[in-house]
Amino acid sequence: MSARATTTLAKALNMGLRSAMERDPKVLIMGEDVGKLGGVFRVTDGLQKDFGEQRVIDTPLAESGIVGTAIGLALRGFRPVVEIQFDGFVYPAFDQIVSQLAKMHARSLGHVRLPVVVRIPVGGGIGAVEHHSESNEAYFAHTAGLRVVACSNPADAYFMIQQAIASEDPVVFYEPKRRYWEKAELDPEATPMPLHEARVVRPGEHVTVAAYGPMVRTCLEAATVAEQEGRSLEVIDLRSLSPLDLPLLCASVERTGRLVVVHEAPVFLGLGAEVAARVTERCFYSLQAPVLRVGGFHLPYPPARLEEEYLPDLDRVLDAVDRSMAF
Amino acid sequence: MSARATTTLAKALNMGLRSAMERDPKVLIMGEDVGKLGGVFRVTDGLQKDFGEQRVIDTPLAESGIVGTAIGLALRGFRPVVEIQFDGFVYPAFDQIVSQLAKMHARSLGHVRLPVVVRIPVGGGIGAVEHHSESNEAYFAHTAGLRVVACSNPADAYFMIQQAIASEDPVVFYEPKRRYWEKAELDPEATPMPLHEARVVRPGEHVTVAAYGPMVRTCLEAATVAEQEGRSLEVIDLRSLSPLDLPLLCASVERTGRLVVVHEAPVFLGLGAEVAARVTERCFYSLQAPVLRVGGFHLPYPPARLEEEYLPDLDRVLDAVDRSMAF
Amino acid sequence: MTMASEIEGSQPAHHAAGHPFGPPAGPAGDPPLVQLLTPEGERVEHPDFPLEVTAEELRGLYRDLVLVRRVDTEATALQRQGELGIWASLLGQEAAQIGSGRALAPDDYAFPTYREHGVAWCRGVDPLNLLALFRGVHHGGWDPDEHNFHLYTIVIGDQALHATGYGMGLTMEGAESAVIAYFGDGATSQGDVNEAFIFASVFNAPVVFFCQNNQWAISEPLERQSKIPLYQRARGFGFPGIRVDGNDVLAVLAVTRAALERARAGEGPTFVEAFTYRMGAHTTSDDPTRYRLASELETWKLKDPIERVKAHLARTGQADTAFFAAVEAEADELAARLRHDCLALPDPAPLSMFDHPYVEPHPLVAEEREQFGAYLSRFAEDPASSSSTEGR
Amino acid sequence: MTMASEIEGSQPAHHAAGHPFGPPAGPAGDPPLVQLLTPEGERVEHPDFPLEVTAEELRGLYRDLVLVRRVDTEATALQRQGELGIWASLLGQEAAQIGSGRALAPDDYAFPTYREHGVAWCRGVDPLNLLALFRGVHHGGWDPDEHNFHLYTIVIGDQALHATGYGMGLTMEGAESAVIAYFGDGATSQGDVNEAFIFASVFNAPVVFFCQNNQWAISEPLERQSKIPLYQRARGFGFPGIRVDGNDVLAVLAVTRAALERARAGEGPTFVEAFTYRMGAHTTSDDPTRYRLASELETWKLKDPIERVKAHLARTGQADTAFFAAVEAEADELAARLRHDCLALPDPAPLSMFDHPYVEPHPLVAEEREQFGAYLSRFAEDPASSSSTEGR
Ligand SMILES: Cc1ncc(C[n+]2csc(CCOP(=O)(O)OP(=O)(O)O)c2C)c(N)n1
Ligand SMILES: Cc1ncc(C[n+]2csc(CCOP(=O)(O)OP(=O)(O)O)c2C)c(N)n1
Ligand SMILES: [Mg+2]
Ligand SMILES: [Mg+2]
Repeated sequence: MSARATTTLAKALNMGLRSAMERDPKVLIMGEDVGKLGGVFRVTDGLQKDFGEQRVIDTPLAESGIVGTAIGLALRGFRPVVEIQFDGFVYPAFDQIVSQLAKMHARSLGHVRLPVVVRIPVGGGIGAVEHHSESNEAYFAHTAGLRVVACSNPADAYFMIQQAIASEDPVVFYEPKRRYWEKAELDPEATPMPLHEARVVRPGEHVTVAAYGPMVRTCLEAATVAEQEGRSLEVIDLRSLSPLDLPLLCASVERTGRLVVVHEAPVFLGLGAEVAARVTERCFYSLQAPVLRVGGFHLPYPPARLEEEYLPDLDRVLDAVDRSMAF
Repeated sequence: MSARATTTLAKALNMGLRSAMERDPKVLIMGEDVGKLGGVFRVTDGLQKDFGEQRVIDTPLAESGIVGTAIGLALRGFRPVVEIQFDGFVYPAFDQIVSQLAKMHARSLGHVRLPVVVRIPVGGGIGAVEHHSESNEAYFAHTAGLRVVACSNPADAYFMIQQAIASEDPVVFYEPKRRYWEKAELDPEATPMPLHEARVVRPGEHVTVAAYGPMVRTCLEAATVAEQEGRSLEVIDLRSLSPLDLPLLCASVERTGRLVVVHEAPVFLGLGAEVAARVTERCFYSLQAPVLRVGGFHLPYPPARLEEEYLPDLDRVLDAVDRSMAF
Repeated sequence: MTMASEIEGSQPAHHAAGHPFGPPAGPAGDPPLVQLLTPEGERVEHPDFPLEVTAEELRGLYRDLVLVRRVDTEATALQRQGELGIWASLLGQEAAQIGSGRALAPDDYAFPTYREHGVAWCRGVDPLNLLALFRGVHHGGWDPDEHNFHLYTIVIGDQALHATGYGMGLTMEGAESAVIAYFGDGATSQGDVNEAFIFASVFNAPVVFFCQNNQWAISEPLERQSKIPLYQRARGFGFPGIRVDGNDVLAVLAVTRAALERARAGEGPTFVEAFTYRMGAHTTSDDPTRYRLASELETWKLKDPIERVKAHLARTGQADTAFFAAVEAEADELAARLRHDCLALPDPAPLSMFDHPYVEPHPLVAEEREQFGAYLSRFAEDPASSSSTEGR
Repeated sequence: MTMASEIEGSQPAHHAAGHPFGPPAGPAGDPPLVQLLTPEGERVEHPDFPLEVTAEELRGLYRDLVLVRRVDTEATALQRQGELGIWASLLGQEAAQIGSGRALAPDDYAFPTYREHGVAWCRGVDPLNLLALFRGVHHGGWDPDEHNFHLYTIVIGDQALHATGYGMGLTMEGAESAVIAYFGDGATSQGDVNEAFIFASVFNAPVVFFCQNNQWAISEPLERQSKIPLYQRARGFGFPGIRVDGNDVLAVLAVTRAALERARAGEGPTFVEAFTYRMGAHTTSDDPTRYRLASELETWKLKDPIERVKAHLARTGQADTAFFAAVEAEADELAARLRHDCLALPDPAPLSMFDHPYVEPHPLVAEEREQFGAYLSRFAEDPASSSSTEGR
């Protein structure tokens, strides 16, 4: 494959999965419609054809069953990568994820390892019906025993999915569904950064803006607009939601003195709450303004014709930047 | 019944349930072992005998089934009070709670109301085996469409359970299981305060300490000790976790300038994160120190022989007070 | 043929010597299928399900079938034209839905999935509501109690438990009505659906579990959900299951009526498997050429649920060309009305999303509503202050 | 008697006229029960489950039964004395556990609930591990792969899916071993257990679903979970179910062996219902006098799983009093050793709780560990700085 091709995020994930499957025969893919159909977002396109029905498994329609049997397969030495079709359908598997997947390593005093990846297409903005636009990362980030990451671009998608599969711990892997078809350069030969490190995607001076997944692009656009108004935003892609890369965040906030956290999930107990609380604790004397949060409202995700209003956008990010600067 | 009797928290709940059932024939109790046994904590003791098997229903052993059929019963006009036997067993019902119970009123544009109460004995400190000591309130507090409350004493237990049952919205009702047998005065004739208001349980000057459920008593004890050291702690019982009573919290913090939030749940994305973030935003200029949080560690709940170390106690609260004062 | 064999399947009663657990379980061949109207439009009798239908009733069913198919076609067209976000077509399942929907008494209550447009029709829900839902105007705008038709449920299987709980409530009240829970073949794998079987059986709830086995759960064929015919699932839970020709509106009507009657009589739940076929894509977002052969569709076209009724009506002289033309015209009119009304559907006002998260006041929602309102007014006053490239 | 009737139950084949769905489903009376040793200790033959046991094997089984009961009694005593937080007694279920546990080949894998102390014994897990768990020293200290015995699973039903997944893995590898999933009667109501039936059936996984129907789920009798005998659940999922006398160690051994053999031979899952009785409380925290009659226990005492083996051994001269005395002595010794070792179990070091939340380094855990370590050292240096009334 030619290096530095331009690739969609979905295709990058597909390439990453393929590469992981080629490297390790224990890697399996499981889920609803992941086989012939290649998944409703085509992330597993062609994999069943090339790796067979034993390694790319169309399962019965039961998320708890999928995660529960994936745990059993992991106990036997496999490395299952589970696809949850849409964010809103992970809840039937919540017990298996929270009570079993997250806790079994601890329960066994370290004897048992469950290198299972749960892939979740996340977030709104695609005009879908109910349950197809949820941002539920806070549930899993609050759950000790899990690691939670979110990719925001093709290159990260390609590497992070492989790193997640290679992780000996269970990983909940978020894919920004409305960015699946966005293209960017991907060099498969590049050396990836560690899975749990954040990245400054745009350096700046006045306000730090932290986001992840689908909101990274929104924040970058906001930074472009802000620049025209003479405001320099430092945009950080958190990438890892649990654990958080606090050193990088704090280093930035210590320079800028201001932080805005942006995500689609409702603000109340969303990831921004933890970022705000922790950064404030560490950087209390550096902060010129309270950490401000931009996110979804405290509402069930609204019908599609309202999602543009519901979701944080460039203007709401800039509004928060303004409010931060006003302190 | 004689007013101002001394009652355990479990008995107060029992009295509250009885009173609600007497008042409204649509109130039902459902769950595992709630009938003849009266629940493993005896909170429903005697109710089946007095109200019959149609109103106090021993269900099959399936939490999703319990909550799902409770929703159906509520659609028919009943007001089911569901008992989840232990905190760690609510997860099989997570989908029904988060995707159905929380969202149906919004989904129906207000046509459907689901006045369902989900009672959860919560927290550790009783020397139990795994899954019997979890503090999972943050999951539900993050979920828009739910109300989440936690009682800490018999009088509140008695009134709050009735208010929760009277609520037209679904309520997740937390009961501090290690406080079930603690006694206090209860005057059933008293006028209760509104369900979603917090309460200053001990006024003070130097540091505000906010807690709920089982940790309220711990914080009161800490305040007693602190007083001997010349430190005056204002202890707030949050009572309502979603929504939060911010006006009361902020009024206190504006006076004290310092806030410590205490809960058993892991700190990372625990309720304290939201309290910290929101209070900091509102009271930025009043805060002399960052909001500090005392809670469980980022670990699956440890075996019982370690829980005394794991759980926040008086000393850890005082340690946080010290750290707050040191800013 | 006795009903017991239909209910319990035709498992061999004896096993090969030396196999203590009998022969390996496998697909039990072609299980019996209750049919009252052949694909060719011939009326046949079934000993257990006698059915009297007047010519008028039959014409009424035909009209229902044609109208809901026309609604479906129009909705698909609207989606193609960008007016709906997505549409889940009922094409091929009209008889299963009209037959069961028309079996319901006014007081019975139905719990649909996202595909029960035909049942919605029978319950008097204006199809415009369904278009509005798939357009993204709301998540379910009708009052369920006005129609005894619950909201569409999208999370697979969840509604089976709601239906069961509702049925338990009916029993407690001593009400003499029944509940029908709709779900698909794929849904039978969900824990919630199986828990519903358990609760319904244990509490003897008056529930008809109506499974439209349309052979596919998106791209997954039935073999991914079960090795044996689905109606046999019920026998593991202690209540009867039966397979009916889901493309035969009369058979579905008769069997559903009987099952509802059973429920109302206090005899508990029944599982009805309507054997049918999803003739279209899973939804307008789906591409079935990736996973199934066109020839399969061709076979099923010969069993079309509408054609056979038309053939029967025509052959028996119960309807003439004028009738068929009138129904066609009514369908066109309905489609035109729906298209017009759909295009005219106003987008909900931004602040309306804050209307119904809770029944009672909620300070956080109130605060967010106020702040967002103020934020929007700033833009309204000074649109230039929006830096957004995406037009608002 | 043919096996098919045992597998499929004895539902009437015909229904009353006028009832299209047959008679209302209800308890199917007394279904057949595989038995090889009567409660009186008499050996009986079963056509489908011939079993050859040498005197030595039989004595071995007896020894297992007695020892695990003794472990159980000692654990209960330790709990009463405050040495364990709680204990879930296996009293009455020894035969179900030893019979099935001894049916396992070394490469087979078992997934227990929290009550499978007898199976743990068969898999070579030192009972001290179980005491440690219920004492609160750890949540499961053994290495599952060393014993092919998974950790205790407390969340009802979850392990059924793990067992199924493990079995799917065996199939993929072409391994010729089987998996056994233990669960109780109450657990059959959980969605996860039913999903496990579906996955196991669809993927033809080599799993034996071993249900110990001890008649109670805490205070709830079987009627709260099912209206029909539990072994019949399997037929709804397309695989065989069978009921065995769970107090008959020989019948359990023979039936489980056959089911495991079936699994290894690629014939898929089997459901075994071991019909038994929880002779003690649910756990030491439970008070069964609140919900069941003492007379029920008396009836079951007559079917005691150990007495019948002893009677058989004695009557047939396969064991003498010296043997019985030796087993008794061994049991006492084992109990004394366990008691001693249990009391000597050190509490885990506080910081050890930070050892295994994750395999790989985790900055938050590392930070919390460090901070808590520092905090503890402050107290260690200056105990007076602790204001705690609860002694540390
Ligand atoms: C819990 C859950 N998981 C996954 C989905 C995504 N999904 C929507 S429809 C569907 C297939 C449903 O198949 P079936 O039950 O046969 O109904 P049909 O669509 O064929 O009518 C899936 C997997 C969902 N809606 N809910
Ligand atoms: C999901 C879940 N819900 C509730 C419980 C509490 N609980 C522990 S044991 C038990 C009864 C189990 O009954 P059964 O399956 O028959 O097994 P037995 O205890 O009789 O061996 C219950 C309700 C639990 N452990 N897990
Ligand atoms: Mg289908
Ligand atoms: Mg039991």
